[in-house]
Amino acid sequence: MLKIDHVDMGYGDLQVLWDISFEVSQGEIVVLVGANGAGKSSVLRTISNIVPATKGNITFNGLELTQAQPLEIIENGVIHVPEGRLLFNEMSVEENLIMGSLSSQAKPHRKQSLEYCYDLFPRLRERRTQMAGTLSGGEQQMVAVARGLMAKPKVLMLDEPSLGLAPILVQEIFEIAQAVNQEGITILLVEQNVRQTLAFCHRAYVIENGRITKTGTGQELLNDGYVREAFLGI
Amino acid sequence: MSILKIDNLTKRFGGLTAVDHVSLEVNEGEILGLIGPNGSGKTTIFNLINSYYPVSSGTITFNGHDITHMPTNRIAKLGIGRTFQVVKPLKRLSVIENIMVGAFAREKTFSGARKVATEVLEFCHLDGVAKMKAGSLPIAGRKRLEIAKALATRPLLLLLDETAAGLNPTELVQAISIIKNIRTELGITIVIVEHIMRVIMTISDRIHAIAQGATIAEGTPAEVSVDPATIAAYLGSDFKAENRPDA
Amino acid sequence: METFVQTLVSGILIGGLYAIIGIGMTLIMGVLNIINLAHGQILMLSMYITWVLWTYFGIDPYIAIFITIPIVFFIAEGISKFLLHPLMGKDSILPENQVLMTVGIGMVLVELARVIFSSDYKSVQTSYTNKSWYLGTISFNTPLTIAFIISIIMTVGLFLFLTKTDTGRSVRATAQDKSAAALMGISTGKITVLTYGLGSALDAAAGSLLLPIYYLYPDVGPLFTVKAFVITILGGLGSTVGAIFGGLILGLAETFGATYISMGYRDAIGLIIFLLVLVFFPGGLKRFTKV
Amino acid sequence: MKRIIAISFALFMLLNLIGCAKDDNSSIKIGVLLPLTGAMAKFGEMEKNSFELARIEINAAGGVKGRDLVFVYEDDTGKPDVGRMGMEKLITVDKVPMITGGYSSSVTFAAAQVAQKYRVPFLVNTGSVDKITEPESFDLKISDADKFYIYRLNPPVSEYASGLEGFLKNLASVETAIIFHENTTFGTNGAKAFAISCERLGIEVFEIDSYTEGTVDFKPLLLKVKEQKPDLVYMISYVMDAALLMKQSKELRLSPKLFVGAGAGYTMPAYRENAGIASEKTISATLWHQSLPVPGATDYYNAYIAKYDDKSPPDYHGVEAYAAAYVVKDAIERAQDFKSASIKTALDGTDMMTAFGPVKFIAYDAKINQNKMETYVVQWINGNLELIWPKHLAKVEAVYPIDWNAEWK
Amino acid sequence: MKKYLLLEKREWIILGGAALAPWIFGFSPYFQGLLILVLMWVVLGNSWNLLAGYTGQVSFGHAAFFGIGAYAAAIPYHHFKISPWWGLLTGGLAAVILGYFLGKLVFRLRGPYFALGTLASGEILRLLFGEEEWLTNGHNGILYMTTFISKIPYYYLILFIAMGSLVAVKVIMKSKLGFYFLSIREDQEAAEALGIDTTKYKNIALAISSFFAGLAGAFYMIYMGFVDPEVVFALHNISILTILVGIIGGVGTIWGPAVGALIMVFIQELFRSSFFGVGPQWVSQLHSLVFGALVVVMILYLAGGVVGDWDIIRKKFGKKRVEGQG
Repeated sequence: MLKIDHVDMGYGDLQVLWDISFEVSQGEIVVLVGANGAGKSSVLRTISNIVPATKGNITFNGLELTQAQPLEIIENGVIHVPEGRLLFNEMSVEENLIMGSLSSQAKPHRKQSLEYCYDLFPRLRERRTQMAGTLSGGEQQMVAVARGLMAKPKVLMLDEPSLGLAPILVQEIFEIAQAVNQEGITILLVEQNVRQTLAFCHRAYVIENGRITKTGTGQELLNDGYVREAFLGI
Repeated sequence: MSILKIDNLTKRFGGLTAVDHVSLEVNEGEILGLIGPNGSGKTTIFNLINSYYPVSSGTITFNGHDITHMPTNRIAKLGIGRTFQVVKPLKRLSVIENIMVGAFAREKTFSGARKVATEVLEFCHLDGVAKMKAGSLPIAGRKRLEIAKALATRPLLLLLDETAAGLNPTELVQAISIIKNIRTELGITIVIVEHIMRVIMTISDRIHAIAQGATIAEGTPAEVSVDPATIAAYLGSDFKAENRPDA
Repeated sequence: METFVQTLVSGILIGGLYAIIGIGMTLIMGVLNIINLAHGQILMLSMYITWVLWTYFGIDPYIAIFITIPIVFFIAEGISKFLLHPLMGKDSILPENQVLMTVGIGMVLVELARVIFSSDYKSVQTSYTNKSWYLGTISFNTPLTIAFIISIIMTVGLFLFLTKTDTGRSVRATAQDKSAAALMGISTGKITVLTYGLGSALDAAAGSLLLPIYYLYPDVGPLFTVKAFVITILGGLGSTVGAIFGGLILGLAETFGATYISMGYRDAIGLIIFLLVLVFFPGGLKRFTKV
Repeated sequence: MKRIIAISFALFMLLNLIGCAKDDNSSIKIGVLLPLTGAMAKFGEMEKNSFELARIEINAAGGVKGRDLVFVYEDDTGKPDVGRMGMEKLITVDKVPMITGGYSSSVTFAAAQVAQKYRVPFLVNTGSVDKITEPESFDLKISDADKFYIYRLNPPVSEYASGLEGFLKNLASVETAIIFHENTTFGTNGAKAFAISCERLGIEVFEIDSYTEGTVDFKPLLLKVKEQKPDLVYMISYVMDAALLMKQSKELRLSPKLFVGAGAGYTMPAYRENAGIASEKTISATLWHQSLPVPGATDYYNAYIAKYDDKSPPDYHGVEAYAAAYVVKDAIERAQDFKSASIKTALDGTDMMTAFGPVKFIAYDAKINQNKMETYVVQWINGNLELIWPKHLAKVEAVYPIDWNAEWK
Repeated sequence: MKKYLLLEKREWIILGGAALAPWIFGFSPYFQGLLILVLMWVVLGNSWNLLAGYTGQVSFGHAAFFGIGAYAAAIPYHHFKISPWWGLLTGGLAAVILGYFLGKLVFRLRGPYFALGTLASGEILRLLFGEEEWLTNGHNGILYMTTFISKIPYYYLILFIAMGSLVAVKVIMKSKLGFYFLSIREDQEAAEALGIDTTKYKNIALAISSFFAGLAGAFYMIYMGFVDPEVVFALHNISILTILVGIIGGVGTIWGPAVGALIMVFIQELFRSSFFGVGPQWVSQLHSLVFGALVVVMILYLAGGVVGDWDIIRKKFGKKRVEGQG
């Protein structure tokens, strides 16, 4: 469904991604794992065409994303939930959610989507008029994910949703991701939290220095000596 | 002999407690690794040590001085150098000029600063790009420049914030050797924050692990990596994928 | 007591007028994050357009609002698109390059007005320009009252636009976090250009409202640019409700200062408040109003 | 860098050549310093038009000593430093033997210094601050008339209200006053001068208050009138401020015995146009009025309207310029040659009649080379500006006392 | 690029040229006057450039320092007949003192807020000096009969000050101080971490900057023999023109303000005088318009100014000329 084909990307003279190729199929949960600065987020940013690829193609259901406007990409259901949440702090929770549904294809369903999100995150319903900036970290992450869902995604790209959250909340976020996946939404997840994500994902890619170095199912990678060693450092 | 002593350090941003009663000591001449998942408060601790943020409570003592509420520049003058995770090169200045700015902290004259800068340039393998504008350096160069600037201030203690992130294997090896040299050749104490486990586990004498802003384990790398509390509370739930140089 | 009440009334009425000048600025400063030093000149431009409409076509200034606003909107869009927006990505030593650009634009506008209209004072005389109404002995200037009401209406309108429509929300979103807004599919470039046009359109409305009260000459602008800054800083960047209160506070402070301290210090009072707020209460009234 | 030097050098040389190039015997060039751009350009334009009107008349009548009179205009943009530069250019580049013009007080004074330094006669026709013709401010003494090159056609600001004094003494009985003035040289000096007049007349001045040009809301100022209830409100303002002051006075229903303006804005048609009914029955001091029984006054007024714009007829500023042109012609004609020194000598002997009134440069009080003249009082009656004082010249009876409630209906 | 007494050879040539300039061009006091004006703007431009271009603190209120310098020369004369020439000593000093207090206030602000803060400060002073008549003679201004008829003494005086400001900036930028200024401009946080007391060094930059602006103000009083708050504290005609001089010449370059001053004064004068009397009268109406348009075009295409973007200019125009010469 989503196909990344020999993509290079860089900022100015600084090349960040080198010959990245991978695929995400309908209904999958795919994880990109790697250290800070390895280029995981850059992959997502390139897919959303916030930063243009310098080489290669990205296609989604036949649509060439490297040529598409950011809004067009969103309208086609490729939704990016950014690292660090990037909420509109001086807007209410509900307004933040509404901001997720600006595209022509999501707008007509705005009411239902809101209800759907509030059902998924009952805590957000309680806080719908509260300013997003005053929420706790976990709640903010919920808003970010819910905002992504408001856009009626086919593929939801989550960038480090566990960032800075207490373990219990991390658990909750991952459960939500799985729940969303159950609804038929494909998930592309970027995480440092290897063990937990590998445990529930379908497939994973390891990114190092802007290159894909390993790939396999979650379980394969969990049992991989290289991955284990790299993570434990012993 | 402890050179830096942090006692019950706490930092609150609004309702969020970013650093929660952290106490740690750094001994003279050692390399202390500070680990923890993204957003666990490592950089915040650095920012508290050199007063970028005002401390909510607790004390920080450096070399016998209470530096808890001292302005950043005076802390730097006292001898704490630091690098930034998001590098802060002085973009429109050349590499050597960048380092000279640091060198002026101890040198009064132009020629003196230039001499110090030249030494540091060599030490950080930047001599080839001395005349280049710092803004046009590639990432590895910027990371090294970050260290070079801090070194030029002749610190007693160096706080390194993710100086290895985003480097390729060759660059990584070079960075590790520079960091090791800083201690062995210059005798500077180092506190290092790093995500690349291999790096931190190999160069650190001791490890201090935090999660959610609070200390969860402390000890030698070997101890920390087998510490049940660490594995359960930290490594267990916040499993980390690591980068490693291709051997 | 009568003096006090009359001063209060004058202050509030003039404050309403100031507010509408300030709202445009607060929008521009909030979203574009630049100081628009051409704000007063845009006001001047709209006053000339209104004046031309009245003098040559006999169109009442209050009706002319509907013509002036779109004209100024498109001119401002052009300025923003071709002169300000291209500077966004450019690396330069001074981050204030856009601000300086507005200085240049202001100079050009003033001099163009001078070439076209000469330096003569212009004004419009309508049936209501010299009218006022009374509550007891307290007088209310009619055009000022109308301006006050219209500025309240426009503020409410703008407020609704910003909070109830997607475009309005996009404007606010862009002001708060450009990269997040881009992720929502908002073309932040277009929004920035639009906002400059929108801010200038509000300025244009202010121009049309001001003309029956005041008079017009090419150098009329800077006086109001400074007032707009004061209001923006007082009310908090990007805050429409704040701008209303900022305008009222400025109007009252000036008027009371002039009545009870000295008329000569009238403008200084505004500036001193401005400086104090800037230095000691960054964020202005936004802290209390939130919007 | 070398190229820059070369280019600028070439530029300089070119400019020098241009500066020296023109010299012919068919015309006589006289410098005129006026604000032709900037905030005061309106008045500059009016004066320039009047100078041109006079020039065309003079040349049509055979010019000056057989030569065409040419005015070289220099734009001072309303700024003293530019004014000085313009002055220097007139003297050193255009090499004019005499300069006239001078609109705003500050520019005129700064420019006068240049004229004095270069010993080029400068006939001021509008700049009104007193010190312009006081030799003391040029480090000279009263006895130094032969070294003093500044002449002034118009009365100094301190005498603008002299006619008003007579009016107040004889026609209207006021005991108390408030003075409002714009905070400019002209305004502050005018206010001081009127305060002295009040002292002479035994009028108690409650308050002297200033405002900044371009104020939108004058109510704080006017509320003082409402509170203190003076008999007379004296205002020194340019035209638009004048109109706003009166409009807002009407709005506040102020009712002193008299509203008096100090010339400037209060005599201009634009004042009437903008203030509307609020201008009715207001009184103003003035230096001139087209209906004055001065030969040429009405002719000038009509000629100006015919040639330029009937929408903005000239006021005393225009006639000052017009008269200055004739004083220049007169002086040059009487001068032995076209040199500055000779023209100065001729100016000393000026004694002539102009459309502005009689002109003769005399020494009195601390001033020398000052034309002393009567000033007048006018009143807006039924939308027309009528001369009401001095009585023997007035064709219309002054309306006094005034019932403002009836006027402002 | 050999150096002789702080300056390079070609810089000495330019200064030599400047020293001879009033004699070469026909002794015309008018042109000498223009040159004096250019040099005064050079001083102001240099002063602003040190603070804004090199230290990154973009002041929109330099008229405050210029004005206070002018009044420091004028007020003692007004009250006690003390010669304004003493202003050459007191003018700079008064500006430094003002700068010290203003700095306490405005250095709390950053970026555009700093710009607004300085703008407001300048405006407040303008209003203050207009109102406090007992001290400043209010809007009447203070006048005095200038000492010399000839422009030559003034020319050399201001040439000396301009040279002084130029050399000062040059020397400072080659010293620790200059390095510190630059690092504050580039990244204030990084500078702090390198042990730089940014507040202190910003104040030093402000002190030097205000000193020269004050000196220029004092010179203005001595040369023009006239001050008035609307003139010396003018927002547009002093504060903003100072910035434009820097922008046109090149912000953060040694020779930028000098080139900018030259261009600004001559373009304005060229148009104001209708191409020195050759062109039709209406041209003079355009002097501000042309300058405004120049500013717009410069910022759009040559944001580094003539000196800063000299390489770009040379590439665009230089080649043709070389071919032509060949």
